[in-house]
Amino acid sequence: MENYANNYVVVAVFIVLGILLPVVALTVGRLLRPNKPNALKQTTYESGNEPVGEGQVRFNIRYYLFALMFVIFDVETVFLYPWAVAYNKLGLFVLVEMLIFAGMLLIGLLYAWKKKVLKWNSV
Amino acid sequence: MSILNDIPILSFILFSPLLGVIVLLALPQHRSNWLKKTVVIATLIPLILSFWLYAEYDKQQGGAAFDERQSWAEIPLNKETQAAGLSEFKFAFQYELGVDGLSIPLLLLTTLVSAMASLAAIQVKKRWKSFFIWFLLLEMGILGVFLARDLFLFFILFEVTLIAMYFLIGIWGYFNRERAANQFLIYNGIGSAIMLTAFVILVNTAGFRIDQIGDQVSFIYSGSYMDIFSNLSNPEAWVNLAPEQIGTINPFLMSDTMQWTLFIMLLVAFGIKLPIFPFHTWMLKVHTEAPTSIVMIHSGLLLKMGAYGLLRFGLLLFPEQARAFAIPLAVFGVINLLYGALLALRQQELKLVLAYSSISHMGIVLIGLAAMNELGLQGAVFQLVSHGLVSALLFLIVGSIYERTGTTELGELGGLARSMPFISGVLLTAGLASLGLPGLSGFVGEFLSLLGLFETQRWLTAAAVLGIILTAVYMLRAVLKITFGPQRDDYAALKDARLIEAVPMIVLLAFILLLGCFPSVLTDTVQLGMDGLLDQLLATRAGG
Amino acid sequence: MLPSYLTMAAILFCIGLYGALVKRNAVVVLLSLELMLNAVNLNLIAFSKYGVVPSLTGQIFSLFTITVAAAEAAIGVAILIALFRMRGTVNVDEFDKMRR
Amino acid sequence: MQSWLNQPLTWGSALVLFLWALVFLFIVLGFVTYAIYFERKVIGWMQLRIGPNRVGPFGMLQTVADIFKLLIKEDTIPRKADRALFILAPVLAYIPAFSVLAVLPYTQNLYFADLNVGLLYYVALSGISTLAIVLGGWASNNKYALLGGMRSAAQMISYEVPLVISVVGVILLSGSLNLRDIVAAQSGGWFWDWNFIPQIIGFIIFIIAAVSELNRTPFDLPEAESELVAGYHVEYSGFRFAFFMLSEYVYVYAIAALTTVLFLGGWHAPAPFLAFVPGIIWFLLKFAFIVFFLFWIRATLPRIRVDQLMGLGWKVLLPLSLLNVFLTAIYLELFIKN
Amino acid sequence: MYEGVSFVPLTWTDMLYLAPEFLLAAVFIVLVLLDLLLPKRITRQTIGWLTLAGIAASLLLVLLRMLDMNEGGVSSEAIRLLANSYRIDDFASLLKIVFLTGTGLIVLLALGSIRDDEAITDRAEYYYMLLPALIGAMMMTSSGNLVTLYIGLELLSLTSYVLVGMRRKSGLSAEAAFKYVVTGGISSAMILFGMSYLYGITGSVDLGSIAAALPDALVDFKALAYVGFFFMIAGFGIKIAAAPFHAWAPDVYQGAPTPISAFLAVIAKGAALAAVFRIFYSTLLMLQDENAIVSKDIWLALLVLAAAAMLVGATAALRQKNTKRLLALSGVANAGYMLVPIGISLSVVHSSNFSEFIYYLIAYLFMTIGAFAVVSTVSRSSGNEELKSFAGMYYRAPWTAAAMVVFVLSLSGLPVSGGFFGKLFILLGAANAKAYWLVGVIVLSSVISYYFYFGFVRQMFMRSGSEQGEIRVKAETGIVIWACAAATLALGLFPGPVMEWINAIFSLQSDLMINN
Repeated sequence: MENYANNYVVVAVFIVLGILLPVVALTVGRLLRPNKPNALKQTTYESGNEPVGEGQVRFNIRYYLFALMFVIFDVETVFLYPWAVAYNKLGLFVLVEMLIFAGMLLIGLLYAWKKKVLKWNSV
Repeated sequence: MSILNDIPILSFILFSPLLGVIVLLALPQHRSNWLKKTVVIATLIPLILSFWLYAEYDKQQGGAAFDERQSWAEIPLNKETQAAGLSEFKFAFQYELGVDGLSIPLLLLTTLVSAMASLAAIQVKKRWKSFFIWFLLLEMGILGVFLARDLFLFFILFEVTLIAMYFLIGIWGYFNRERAANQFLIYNGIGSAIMLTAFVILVNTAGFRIDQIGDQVSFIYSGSYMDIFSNLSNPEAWVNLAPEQIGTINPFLMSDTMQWTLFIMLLVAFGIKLPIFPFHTWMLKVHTEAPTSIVMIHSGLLLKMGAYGLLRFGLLLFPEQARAFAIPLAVFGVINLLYGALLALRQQELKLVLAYSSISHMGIVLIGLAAMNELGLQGAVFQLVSHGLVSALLFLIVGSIYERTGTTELGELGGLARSMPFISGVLLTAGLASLGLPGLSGFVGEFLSLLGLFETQRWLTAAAVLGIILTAVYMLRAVLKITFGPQRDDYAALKDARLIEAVPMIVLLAFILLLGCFPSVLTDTVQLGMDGLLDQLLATRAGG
Repeated sequence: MLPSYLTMAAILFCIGLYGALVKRNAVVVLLSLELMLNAVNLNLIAFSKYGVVPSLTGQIFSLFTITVAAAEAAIGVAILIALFRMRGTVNVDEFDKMRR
Repeated sequence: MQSWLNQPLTWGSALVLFLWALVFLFIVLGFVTYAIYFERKVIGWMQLRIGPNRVGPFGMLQTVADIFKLLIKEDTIPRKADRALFILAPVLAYIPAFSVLAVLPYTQNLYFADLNVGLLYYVALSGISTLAIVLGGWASNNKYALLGGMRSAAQMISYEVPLVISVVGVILLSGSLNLRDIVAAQSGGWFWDWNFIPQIIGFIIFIIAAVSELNRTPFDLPEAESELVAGYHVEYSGFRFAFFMLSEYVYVYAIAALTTVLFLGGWHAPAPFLAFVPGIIWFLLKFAFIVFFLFWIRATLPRIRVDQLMGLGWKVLLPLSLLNVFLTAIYLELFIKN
Repeated sequence: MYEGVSFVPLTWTDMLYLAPEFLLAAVFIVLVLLDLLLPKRITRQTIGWLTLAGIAASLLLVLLRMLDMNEGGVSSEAIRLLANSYRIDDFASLLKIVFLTGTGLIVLLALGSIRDDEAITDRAEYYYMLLPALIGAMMMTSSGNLVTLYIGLELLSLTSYVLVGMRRKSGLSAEAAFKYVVTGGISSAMILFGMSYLYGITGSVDLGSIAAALPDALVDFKALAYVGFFFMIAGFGIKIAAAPFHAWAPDVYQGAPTPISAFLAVIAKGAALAAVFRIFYSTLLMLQDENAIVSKDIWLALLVLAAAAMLVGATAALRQKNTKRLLALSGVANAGYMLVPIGISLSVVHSSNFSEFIYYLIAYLFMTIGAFAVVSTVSRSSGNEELKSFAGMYYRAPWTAAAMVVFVLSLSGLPVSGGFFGKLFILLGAANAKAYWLVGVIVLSSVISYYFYFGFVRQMFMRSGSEQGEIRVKAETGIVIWACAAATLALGLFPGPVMEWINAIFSLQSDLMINN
């Protein structure tokens, strides 16, 4: 395929369309819909009561811990994918290597498990 | 000559204090009597050995003797030297000791003053054990400085004295001991840093030796004093000797600028130790704050290290520069002499009087050096030894007085001659020796130095003589104020010297008298040690 | 093509460095670090494709960089969480309990 | 399609491409419209209700009417919201949802972009939508929205890991990230050559994780209306809300197509004697089944608790997916290689 | 478009060559699992001792390998693994021995001090986390390839971040860790940025290939090469805490647990220096003719960095009252000293840079770890880390005070100590390379440093502290202190054997230079 880059043109077209649709739709919507804001309408929804305190409250720090776990394991896949693609061309050794690699990560998971990172106390 | 040549006598002398240290470490802390005996014995051993050495030293032949050399560490500078055709190209650190006519008198002085100081040291009030350990280490350092024939060994032992002094002043000193110790450390630290820099450069430019055995050519850098001396004094020699292979390595001979720089650096480095006028403040603090035995050593020996270094490294290695610098040097000497004397005149504190007198006397040493002739140099060395004895004695007495009266203020002392006739008598004699009364050692040194300078710098000599007169004034003022005059009532009951104090006083006094009456004991040795230098100085004078 | 990539990477790197040194919010500081590392990735991949001697090595290197950056971010955030629990703030200016 | 892609690119061909993509966009929008209709209908039937039946024949215009309603409804932005981010969030949710469709192949010859890294592209872009949800939750400046957004983020990233790892087995078998190659690798003729049997563990994990990624029941905690009102889009109204909904259903489309491609043999017939039926039909059948399956479980299963959700993701699915990878690798090592 | 990248897997013999590293990794994993699975009632000191055993075994393996390679005193060719990306040569082995010994001492120190540190919650981690850091340091010494080097660097850095923050209940520790993460991150980014340019102009990450390609690359891309090298210098400057990149060091050392501060001061710094040594020597030495100016500039930059580190470290330490901050700044100055043999480059008359470097590193290892050990003992008894807590130590622990005197002398470069000879060797090297200005700077900074180093002596011997009573020294800490003091003295009295041994086995051609 000498014009492989064309495939990315297609991708670009999709992305452009992805942007265009909301833009067009929201613009059209603006022309069609009424716009009569008042203070009551613009308050934040809190089951009908007056909102109490800050809206952007502090949330449980566990979310961050999960984010950390995600970062580590998601990056693992960065290595898993090329490994998987090339696996058939490579020797037994890469399997061992990947076993070690994944094993390390599993130990990490075990560690997190034992340290109660995975335990979700109510939010 | 004798059996001394077969045994490493110099190492014995150098390490005998260390032996004492080891014994001390093994002894329990509370057995103070044992500790005291150990320290005295440990200082007596080198004393005896050094006198034996002096007796065996061939005064007719002179020059360096009893050389000892051991390799210590080596760094190959470039292992891939085949290209340069060398079989060896390395940096050698060596342990090298030796004595000559210049160092023997100072060695004797060291062992003597240390032994006497050790007697004074046993009066120390606290933490005996560690005091004695540091004391012996200090002695070892000083011995090493006079014995070392390798620049780095010299430096190491020089630093040992620095560290030991720091502890001795800082822990056992008087009220302001910490500041004194700090100032001592920083001033001398700067001095030794400059010295080290100079040494390193010196070694890298002149400290090499080329050995050729058959095809095997080895090129060795080392701190050996003799190598540096011969390379510097005969700069063309190695070029003729050197095999062709050396060409690529090309050790450059020192340029004129480099020689001057090194000379000035050495001058400053040892000038701080000496001390030369603007660098003297630390020394006053040390004199007033350090305990008696340490001041004895400091004033009697450590200042001599500065003069010795100046002589050995400044003058002997760079005679040309030294000659050219003679006048400024003499000016510094006269300034030291006059400044010390004038300030001593105004002091109300006995220790400060003596401290300034040391500055003043070191001025005489400088004057002797600056004369650049036989008389002057002999005078300088003689003055070194003499001042070593005299000031050690004076500070010993000051210590005794302070111990009894609790003060060294001139205003509070007086009439001690009545209650302490012996101490007062010794004090008077020492004072007279210090001001240069003929018949006592001080006279010879001053006389020779001034005579030497008179040959070259008449006007400066005249100014210096003024200083000598001032010396008489301040010394008599202080001594007479203490010994005679009205006595305070509470001093009437004071006891005279105990045996342990009297012994060092008498010994020191005896040597002062001996040197005063028979100066040739010392001057002969010194003269032989100086021959080489004198030849060079004269050659330079003839050439330039 | 190469110069524009390099310029872009350099700009990113500088922004990152600026952010890491100047910003007061600790999270922003950590993000700035990531920005710097991504600038490096951009460089590596640009060189790998358009460099004087194109080679795959650059891309492989950037894989490693990405991983390490992730680990670094994880550790950074973990430490920040510990610090936040202790101090209750993520303002870098307030992390000054060390005696000068 | 292939012939076009091989031609040198001109403005003309780019325009044609654009028009095709536009057509496709409308197809997708049509799918979404009727997927919603069918969802309501199917769930209605399953729960013994009738479902929408008023607007148009059999209520078929119900969704269309809803769309118009949303379009002409007033759109309020709360005063305390972060205006720029509030506006950006739904758009950001939609863009990746639509963009991932570019790489999905339908038959041997019917596809848009043929990327060598197609699967990676899908995985990478779909990750962005998490951002949009967090952003929407944060920008609303509302407690429910924020909590919903955070929950959603936690859930999506937790399940993204097993999702991504579960397809490694498929990649191992096909040795490629190109979706067409992956389908080609399943062309044994019989349905047991499709990946879902050799990769049964991966398949199950993929389905579970995919449902979770879609934030659909039983994993619809981010918008759990009984706890969090509506989760991250509680403050959204009008067409902005519609875009969140739209992207969710576009993802349904994408996931269904992807599952078909990865595990169900794409356009291949289940048996050689059925190969006369065109590939596109097979594809659509499988696709439709997956979509139906998604509706089905929504009607059947209750929502699970948040700690169960997280525990399932990290403690069960992740180790299992890694196990699957290595089982596959060992299988390949022992039986296929050499 | 791309050149073929051949894949070279490890063979079983290769694995054997890597045994020291693998062993440590295995011990690490086993210890992690043990910690997770062992019941709470079993004391975590056991894990500390196991860590120590692992390090000792690894040290033994390194020694065996080294003896094997230098049989008969002849240095054999380096062992190259994985397409020359990992090298086992005497450069690496010597440094590995240093690092392993240092870490062993640090583990001992940790064993002695941990029980009193209430702020540390994860006792086992405190020990076993040292292992990956150590592996990282070992990788850095062995790497012949920028990627391997970077991985090693990050392995070391990342674990160090965690170790610094190990005192979980202390705000200072977390703060220190955060600062370390940020500065460490900036430094890695800078190093990487520099590496990316180096890769860009030469098309390779292999040090040997870079060296080969650099002369051609310099024709067109001199500016990029400069940028690359300078970024790397800046990045490594941060890692080795050389001024002006040292600001983090005092804070981090202060907040970290004391053994970890020692680890950062010795192993982390040493590894970064080793990396600088390897990278710059392999890539720059072969430049000739008109390109030599480039290498000259870069050597000069290193020397300026060294000079700045020495002076700034020494002057900044003058005002410090906190012992750990003081030792941190002393580390800054020492980093400067160790940069000198690297920066003066080789010449016909001087090529003993490595032996100077490693001798000083060894001396630095013992004196710094020893000093930190004393600090940990004293701060344990007084509850703070102020210099004042040393007051009156002569009365409270005379022998420990004596050991501290040895360390102080060595740190300030006074005889008779390892530090003196280390500094003297470096000084002579600098003088031999005719860098007299550097000689001046070295000496000057040493003199400045007397003042603050002797501050310890002042406090210990000349002041009397508010606290009385003997300071009890834990047996483990005592072993560290005495081993370090003995080693420091021995290095000062008999520098010959060590130096000659290093010189006998190290050869520039086969042990440092990387060529394909």
